[in-house]
Amino acid sequence: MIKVQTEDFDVNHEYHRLAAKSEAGAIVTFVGLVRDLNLAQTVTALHLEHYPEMTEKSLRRIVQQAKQRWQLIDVSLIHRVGTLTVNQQIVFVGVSSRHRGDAFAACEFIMDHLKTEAPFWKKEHTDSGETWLDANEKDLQAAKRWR
Amino acid sequence: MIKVQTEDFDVNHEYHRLAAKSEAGAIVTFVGLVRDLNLAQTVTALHLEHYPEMTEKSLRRIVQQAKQRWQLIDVSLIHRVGTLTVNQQIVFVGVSSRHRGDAFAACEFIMDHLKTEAPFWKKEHTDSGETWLDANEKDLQAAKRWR
Amino acid sequence: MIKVVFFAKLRESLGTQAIELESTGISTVTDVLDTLHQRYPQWQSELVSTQLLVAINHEMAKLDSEVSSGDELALFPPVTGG
Amino acid sequence: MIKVVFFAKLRESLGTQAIELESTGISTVTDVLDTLHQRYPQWQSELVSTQLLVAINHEMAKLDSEVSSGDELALFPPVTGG
Repeated sequence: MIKVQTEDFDVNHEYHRLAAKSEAGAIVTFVGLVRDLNLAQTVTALHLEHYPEMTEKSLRRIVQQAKQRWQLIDVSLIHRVGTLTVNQQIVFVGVSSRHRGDAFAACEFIMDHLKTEAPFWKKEHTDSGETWLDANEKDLQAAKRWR
Repeated sequence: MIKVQTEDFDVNHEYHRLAAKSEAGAIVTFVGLVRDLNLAQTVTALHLEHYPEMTEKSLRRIVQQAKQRWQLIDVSLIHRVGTLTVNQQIVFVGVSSRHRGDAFAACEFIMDHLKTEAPFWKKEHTDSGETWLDANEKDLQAAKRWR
Repeated sequence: MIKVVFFAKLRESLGTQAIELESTGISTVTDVLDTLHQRYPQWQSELVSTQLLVAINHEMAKLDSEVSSGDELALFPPVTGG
Repeated sequence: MIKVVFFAKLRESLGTQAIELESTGISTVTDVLDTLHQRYPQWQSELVSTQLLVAINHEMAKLDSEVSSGDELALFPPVTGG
């Protein structure tokens, strides 16, 4: 299940959907939140732009790669776009599997690739104005680990 | 927050407790569930024995090691004991951090060490009787990765 | 015609979201960039960034990827979602 | 006295949850196992398992770890929680 939406998501609902299958022994979830501090600027809001025609296609491909690489029962991926405020949820990745190793690896793989391949861009609104975030060298390195 | 209890836990409550801190940018959670099939036997229930005087001490030590190794904001760890039925929740590990890499690593580290060090033992009730589970070689290998 | 679309910081610095180019003489992404440089010299500094990413018809592409009439080519800075 | 407690499959096969040993002549975990073998020859097969784990006063320990009067020594199979 892959969704790109402006509305918030309900972690509880997503978790229980994944846990409902009786063969699932391990559920790993990741949630990314808007932090209040980035590079010592106080963030008041975050605007998420995306490339609507490409976004879901890109996310589907990442999830597909994870499913080919590990034994997964189900994957849920939700990414929000639009304007978010501090502490709001940005992204949810939930993976269910028979074994925890597969669930951990697939969940982190999906996040690492989303961070470097999926067409989303963040603009931070801080006390001193608006700034487009720069890509993170650490994120590029994280994605390279999986090759 | 570390708990050993017979009652079920509420993933939603635990998640929101971790997400409430405004410096948290990443929340990784793991839930282990009773699977319906293990080694081709149909599992009807699972009994979890533990060493009450040692269990929390052992879990605290594992969480402490994770906190020394990665930059974490908070960790929640709940493990159930007693009799559980298929699809019920066994264990919850939730980690909040500023960055996702720390949260993923710490959550998996805690599970890998819990699986090999914390004094819990599972007895499966199947159609053909009761069996104590044997330790898993894969789990021993998983814990060794972190040395 | 080839549709060229821009996103995020690049869209804002160029001051435009999309333009159309005649496809004559264009066969790769590099040709598209050359054509943009010729026609919009004022965009030079934004469009020479070695960090720019490119997608053709909603799939990530490279400088030597082929471009044909009717394609949608997207140029954007490194992504920062998640 | 040294209290020795057993868990899970080991507790069930031995048919007992805890016993007490005089601490005279006991200084390590190995000494405790030797004493158990002498006093309970019928436990031999369960207690020679190379897989047995040992804890002293609720901390994981080894065969050469020191044991003193008043200690609680636990013997159990590899753990299987989580």
